[in-house]
Amino acid sequence: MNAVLLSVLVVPALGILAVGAGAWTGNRRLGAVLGTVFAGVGLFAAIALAADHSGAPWSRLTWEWVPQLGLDFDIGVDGVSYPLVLLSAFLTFLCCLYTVWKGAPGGREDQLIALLLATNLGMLGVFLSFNLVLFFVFFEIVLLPMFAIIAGWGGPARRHASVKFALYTLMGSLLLLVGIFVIVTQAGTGDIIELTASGGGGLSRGTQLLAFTLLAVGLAIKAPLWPLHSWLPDAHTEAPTVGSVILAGVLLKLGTYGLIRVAVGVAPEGAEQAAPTLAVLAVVAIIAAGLICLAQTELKRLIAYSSVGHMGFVLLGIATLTEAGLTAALIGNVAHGLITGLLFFLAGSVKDRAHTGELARLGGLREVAPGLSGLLGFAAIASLGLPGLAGFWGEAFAVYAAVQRDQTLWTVLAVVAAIGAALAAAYLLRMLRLVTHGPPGEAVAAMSGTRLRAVEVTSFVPLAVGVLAVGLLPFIVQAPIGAAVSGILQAISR
Amino acid sequence: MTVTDVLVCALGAVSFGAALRVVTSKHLVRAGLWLVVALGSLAGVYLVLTAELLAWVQVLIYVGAVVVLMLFAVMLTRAPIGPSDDLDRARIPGILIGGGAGLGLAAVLVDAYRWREVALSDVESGDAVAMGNQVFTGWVLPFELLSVLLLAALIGAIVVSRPDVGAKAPEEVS
Amino acid sequence: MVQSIDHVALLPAYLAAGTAVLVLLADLLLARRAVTFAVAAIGAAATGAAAAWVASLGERETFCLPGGCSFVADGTGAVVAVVFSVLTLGVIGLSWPALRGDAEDPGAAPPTGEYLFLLACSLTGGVVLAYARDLITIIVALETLTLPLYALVGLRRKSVASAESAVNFLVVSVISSAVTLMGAALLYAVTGAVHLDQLRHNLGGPVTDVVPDYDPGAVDLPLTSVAVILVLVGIAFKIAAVPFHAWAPATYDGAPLPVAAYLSTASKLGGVFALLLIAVGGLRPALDRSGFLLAAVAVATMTVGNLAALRQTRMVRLLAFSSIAQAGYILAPLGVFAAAAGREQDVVDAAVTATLAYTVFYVVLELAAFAVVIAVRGSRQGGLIADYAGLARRSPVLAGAFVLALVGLAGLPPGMAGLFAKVTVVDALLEGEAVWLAVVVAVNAVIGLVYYVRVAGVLVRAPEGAVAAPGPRVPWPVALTLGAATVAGVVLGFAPQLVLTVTGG
Amino acid sequence: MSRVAWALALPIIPAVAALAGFLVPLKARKAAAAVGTAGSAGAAVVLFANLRLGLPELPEIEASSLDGPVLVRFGDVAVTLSAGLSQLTWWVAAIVVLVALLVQVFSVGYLLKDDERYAPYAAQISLFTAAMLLVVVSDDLILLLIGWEVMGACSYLLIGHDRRLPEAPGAAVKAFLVTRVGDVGFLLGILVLGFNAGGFRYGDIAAFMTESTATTVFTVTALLIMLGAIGKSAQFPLHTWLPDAMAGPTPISALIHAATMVAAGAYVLVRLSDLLVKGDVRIVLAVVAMISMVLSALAALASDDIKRVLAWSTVSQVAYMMAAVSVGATATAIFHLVCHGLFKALLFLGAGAVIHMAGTNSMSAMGGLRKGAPVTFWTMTIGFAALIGLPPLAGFFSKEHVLSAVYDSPDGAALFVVGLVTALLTAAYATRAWLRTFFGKTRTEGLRAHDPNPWMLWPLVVLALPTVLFGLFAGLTPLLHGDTHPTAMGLTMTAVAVGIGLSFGIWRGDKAADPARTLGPLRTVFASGFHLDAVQNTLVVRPVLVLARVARRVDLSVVDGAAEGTGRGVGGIGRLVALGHRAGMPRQVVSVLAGALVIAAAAVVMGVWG
Amino acid sequence: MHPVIPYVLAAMLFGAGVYGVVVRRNAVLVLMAVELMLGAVNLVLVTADATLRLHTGQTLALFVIVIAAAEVGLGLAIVLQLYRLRRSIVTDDVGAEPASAEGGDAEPEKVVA
Repeated sequence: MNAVLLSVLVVPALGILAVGAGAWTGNRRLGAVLGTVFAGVGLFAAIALAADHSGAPWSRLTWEWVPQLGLDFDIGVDGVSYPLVLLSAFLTFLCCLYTVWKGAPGGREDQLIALLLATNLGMLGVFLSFNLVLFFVFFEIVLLPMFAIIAGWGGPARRHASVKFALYTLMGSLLLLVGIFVIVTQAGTGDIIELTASGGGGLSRGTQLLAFTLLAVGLAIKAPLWPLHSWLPDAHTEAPTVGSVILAGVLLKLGTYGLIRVAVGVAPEGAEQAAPTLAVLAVVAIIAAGLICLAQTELKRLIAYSSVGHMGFVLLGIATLTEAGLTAALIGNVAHGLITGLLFFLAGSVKDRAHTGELARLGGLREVAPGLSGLLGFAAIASLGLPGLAGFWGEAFAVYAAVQRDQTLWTVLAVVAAIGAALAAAYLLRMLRLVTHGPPGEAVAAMSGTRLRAVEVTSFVPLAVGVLAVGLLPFIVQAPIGAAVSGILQAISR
Repeated sequence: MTVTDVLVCALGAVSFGAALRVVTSKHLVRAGLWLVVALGSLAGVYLVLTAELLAWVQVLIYVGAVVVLMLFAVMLTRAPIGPSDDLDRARIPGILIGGGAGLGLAAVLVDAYRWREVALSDVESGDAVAMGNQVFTGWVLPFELLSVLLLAALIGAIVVSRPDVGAKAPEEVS
Repeated sequence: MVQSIDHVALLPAYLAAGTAVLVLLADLLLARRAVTFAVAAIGAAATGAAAAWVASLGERETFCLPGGCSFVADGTGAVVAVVFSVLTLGVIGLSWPALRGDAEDPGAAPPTGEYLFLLACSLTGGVVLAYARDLITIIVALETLTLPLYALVGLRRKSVASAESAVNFLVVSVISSAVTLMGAALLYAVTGAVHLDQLRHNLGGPVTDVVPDYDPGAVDLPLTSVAVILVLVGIAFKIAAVPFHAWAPATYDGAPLPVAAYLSTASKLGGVFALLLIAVGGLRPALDRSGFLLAAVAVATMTVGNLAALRQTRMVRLLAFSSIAQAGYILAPLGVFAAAAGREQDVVDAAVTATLAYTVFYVVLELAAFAVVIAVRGSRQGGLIADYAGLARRSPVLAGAFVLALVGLAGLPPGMAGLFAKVTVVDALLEGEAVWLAVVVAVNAVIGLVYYVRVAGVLVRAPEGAVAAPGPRVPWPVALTLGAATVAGVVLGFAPQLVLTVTGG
Repeated sequence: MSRVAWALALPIIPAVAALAGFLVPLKARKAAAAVGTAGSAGAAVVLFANLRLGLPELPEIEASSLDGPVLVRFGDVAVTLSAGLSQLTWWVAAIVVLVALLVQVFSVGYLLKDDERYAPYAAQISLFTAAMLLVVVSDDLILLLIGWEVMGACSYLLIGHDRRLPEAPGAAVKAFLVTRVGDVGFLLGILVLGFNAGGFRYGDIAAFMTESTATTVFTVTALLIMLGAIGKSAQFPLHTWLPDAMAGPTPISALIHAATMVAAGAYVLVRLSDLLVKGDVRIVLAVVAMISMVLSALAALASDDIKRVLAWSTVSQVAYMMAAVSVGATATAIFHLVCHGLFKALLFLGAGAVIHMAGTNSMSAMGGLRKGAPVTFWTMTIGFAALIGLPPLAGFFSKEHVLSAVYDSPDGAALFVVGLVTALLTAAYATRAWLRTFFGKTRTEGLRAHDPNPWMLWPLVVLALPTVLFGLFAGLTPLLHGDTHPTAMGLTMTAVAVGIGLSFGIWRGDKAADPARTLGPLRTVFASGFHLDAVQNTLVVRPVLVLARVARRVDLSVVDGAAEGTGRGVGGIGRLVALGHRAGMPRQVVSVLAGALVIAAAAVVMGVWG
Repeated sequence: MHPVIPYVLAAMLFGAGVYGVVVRRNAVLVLMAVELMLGAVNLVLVTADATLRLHTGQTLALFVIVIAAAEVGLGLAIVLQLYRLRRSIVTDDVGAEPASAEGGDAEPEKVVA
């Protein structure tokens, strides 16, 4: 089992080496293909992780690394992380496949794939870390590859967007670092499991609040939580399709996962004190994102802002600090990864063909490209949280968890969040109306290659199936989460 | 006030006055000469304070070598012999910083030592024997290191001031 | 009172000084650049090896007086000596293109023998500094470390910039050391001690018996505070801490590139270690009182360095300001002296370890960065940042190494060494509960990323109009140094415990 | 298979058909039609299989004991796949399946030939069918919510289907969003209820209601859930979407916006009627029903668009169901739901046939269509008669039962009077529409009436039959619950007669003119639905859009502005700092010495006072 | 003897040196001012020795003199080099960032052949 665990991390690294070998021998195409193959193998490894899910955690591997810094190479997987591990490996594989098959804007597919694999390595590492410092190290690993993806393959304003992304997230991760070491230096250990089990390693309330605040701000930038979100629209708008997919699909989850695993798990008392603030901000994010999307004029920007809203629900779920809330947040994570991943793939396809993302210049897509428009409709409807599709469970039950807190503040938050969900419907339907309905707009009319290509079908359909599967059978995500969540919350008596 | 105090005061006044001339004189060469006076009377103070060897070294090295060196430098840089008006920058920062440093230091020193008195009679004089003992019992290492320092300064001065030292023959250039 | 001298302990110092002399002799007698070069390199390597060997023999002391020993060959000293030697070796390697000179104007190149001799003298100072444990030896060693550099900076002999840099460096340095000497003198006046251990002891006690009716305890005396600060000024100058930093960009920019590399690595290491010795070893009781100032200087240093670096157009000036900012991070752990009243030993240990470890991580990355610059520019100066445009196409390996070094200095993966350096510092800061300082470090690291990324971006950008020229031909000593520094950076990135173990000794 | 499974099979079969339909290539329209029809037919088969299982007794709306497997678990609350049919709900399922099947068939004739996107259209009908059946069979409120919202989504998709109508996409969005407003309440109501009851099953809720005395919870949740029902059932004030929704293809209007989805609100309230009692909010429902029925009947009276007439009539008729629920006559409400489903589907499909031949929705362009299209005429006549409530048609029985129940209810006086007025108005507008469509002279040149093709014709006939007969045989079903009250019946018939008489009398005066002209200036007010659209626009839509623009600007200038501004600010400071460092050595010297002086002074100060 | 007298004298000398360092434009004069500062240092050391009855301070003073001599020797050489290259030892613009920094690849300085 440990071999599988290790291979989840080693395989993407080998993939990067394979791409490098390809470039060295001058056979870049081969490198790209090999990289994709490794991404596929990585996906299999991730799937294989679930083979033994009896223990708590399912499996764990610990090597001492830098004892002076409280850093151990301590990885493992349990129900909380597994869905995200799978999601990460899955989306990366799809993105590699998409890149190697369809090509990248500006070429250099092999480099792009290597960067995707590097991002994946970091993300998987974050999800697998059972050590605070290791968590941070992997958290940092993600930053530059993603930066390079945006800066290297992005749109016209990529330089500004990528730097903004890098600086914002670096700020976040460094605050995270400070928060982590507040804990590590005080508790004397970086073992997340141990700290969670002891309810924060016996730290005082004040220390826990400080640590939680630092951790939460750091992670909230990644999530992103209003008002720390302003890097996201720029990054998404400029990033290449696969970049957006990974960014929205997995990268944002580093923040929410971290909040659950690290911030709440390690500083529970701090979390309790800070929870109302977090919840209020989350709900403001939901409403603000909804309103902003309603006035948004660019397709990818709109989807980006919608992510802020959706992650608002996830954060609301986390802030409730109830089992229901955390479960909803984790399901919401996966759902948002699938749905927004799909949306960005589709938006990329639309922009590839129409050469614009301006809503005003699109329109009538269903007349010209019914397949694309159908999928877009599906994804949009999933995104607005239609019950029966993946988005519903996380959002509705985040609201439920707020209701469950049974206090005035939380009830008000629940109501406002529910109204925010209606806003989501408003802006997504507005988007659909502007993009798919009506007579073909100038950009749409001039589109070439209206049929979905094989590569697109191959990339999009698994995501759509995932959305449907999680929507209809939510227990496939919830079941593994199950008891693991209550473990995180055990220090919070309620 | 003891005799030593009076001596120190007198020599110190000379020294400080000369020092002020060093930093204010409009004549380059005179500034150098004032430095001789300042450091020379300082050597006198050393002597009063029983630092015999140091006083002689001061006279020999400073007055005898360093100041001469400086005067050479003044000549070599073809400085005007007469007074020149462009030797100084704006005085205000200098007065603020220099005055602040001097008065500040004086203040903390006065605060620390007040009007304490020390008898000099039983102080073992810092003559050549005493200093030799000092250096060669406790401070051999820095002493040796200073030889490296001096060698480095020597070679450095040579190599910097003579463009032909170490210049390559044309065939050596590849 | 005749001292018995432990020549084994002194072996590294002998070898360093011997190297200087041998270089001079080899140059005089053989007059072959390669031979002189080899002698210097071997000498530096031997010095490092000797330091490591001496360390393996256990702690040795020599030149002892009742107040303490002047020369202590302990683990930490050995680490500094070894790193110092290795850095000097690296700089010797990097000096090859500068010494070979520009084909068009051979006379402008520094003379090989003298250049390497001065470098070896400086190495001698550094090695002695590593083992020195009293104020006098430390000061003399620092001077020996610095003085040859005045000449070295000015050794581009037909260049006004070089001469100006030399004068600039000389004057500011001389003034700083005068201030330091005044501080040391006052400290001696207050405590009557020059050995660090005794100094620490006396500072903790009353003022020496000369002031019986006024006995506030040495640390409470304003004079002591002034003395401490003045002593630290000269050292702050060496590591280019704000406000004693402004010489660095000007000097680096005019000096031969390898000398700039030496100034920003070996010389800085010397300064940092001297600071650790004096501040932590000698002046700790006093710093309890005014340690906050150290933190403030650290904050000012990293902030000013980073902000100024944002707007640089010349590569070496950028590296200079970046190294100023790095000095801020280096100083930050010492700021924890100010953090809380009850400073326990483990907090201090953590701070010392972090400072030293950060310095080691930093010098490796900085040397790698300079190695790339030298590999690209050969015997020329650093030039404009814009001149490096398109390096990624011309020479992906060099560009890769450069990016790795810069990203490491920014503290991000894949420059894992830099990442762990930052982690170490933050760890130490929080060990001392200086959360605010940790946050300041964090904010500064973010600012820092801007310019590191900007340079990295220039590397991949296509040069305007020009067809991609072939990559520069890198002489093998430079390539070797670059390779070694990069490999060291990578290895330390995956095994930071190597550094943390030895510096934690 | 368990009963849960059999019940769930009902929605699953059309859902599978829908999925298959979505995968059918666009060109294979016939295959798509076949798949869709097969889905509905399959559901019909399952429906009868369910009947064979034996259904729980009537008339109680069963607090179901049919617990299914857990679908998902959030903390200590679980969503289960609980489902089942009672004798009462079976009939709702039956009307859904019947209408869905007929609409699938009708659509073949109506749309298939010249609609390129017929395949998704058919699939969407199947999906809708599945969703509506899920609402009917579900015993778990979350499960119900899934069906509920999917219905809304299908409604949205199908309203927007017709590419030729520029207003269709807007109408679709409006339909979804207005109902979504209600659904916010619905969701919250369900969540609060589920939290308090510890589960979402009807059984959990029933148990909670017997155990608990938390009146506030009851009231709040009842109101919230009612809000959802009002939205879905297009009751005042959330009714504005329904007339616009007529932009959808006519078969869709028949299925979704008349027979089934719109009635789902009433259905849910029936299932939760105990909650309304416990929460003491039935009076609210009654008021809503009163306003809705009169308002929409008046609007129907003035509309010229035949589909809008029918749409307004739907609002009015659903209000009758609500009225029945508000007096506790749940079975009667369902009875009216079923009957309304029959005759309204008939009317819409007939209207579809009429529109098909007339090429327009406007009654002003029709007239005299009776001649060439006998089947259409007669079936429509049956439909209108049932709408009016003429004996012995189905509509007569159900309406009489509703009004009698209201009459019998102790607090029902006002409601009854309004019901009577509505009956009068209903008779009037139905007669008007009937006359304007089929009688008089054709008002369009060259319009030749003809019966539609068999695909469209037979569904009309098939629906006409039960519309005539169901009332007579209703006694065999559990739907005919309670008695008709003679006084109520008398008053109702009188009102109906007056209504018909008025309409007919005015029409006789000028057979070419619209009887609605007598309304004078009120006509435009009525036709526009009392300008409530405009009110809604001013009060809700516009402010939200303004807020959205403000939010966007604030986000750009304040939130992002702060970030960008920080960046620019730091850059600017950097420029200044760099500029300061361009100066030469003298300033370096000053900086060193002044720095030392200042720091030393600070150290002294801190040493003395620190 | 009152040690405060030589101490204050040292402080004043130091202040004079600092003033000179800040104000003087000529590099040689700056070096002279530095010598004054070093003289002040030595005076402190000597006075301390007298009060402490030790000789350590004088030893250090001796070393300081040597260091100062070395610095002056090398320093004057460097100053002369500067003079040789640009015919002036005014230090005003020494170390200032060259104005042509925005320019091309060429070194921002004139090279004297």
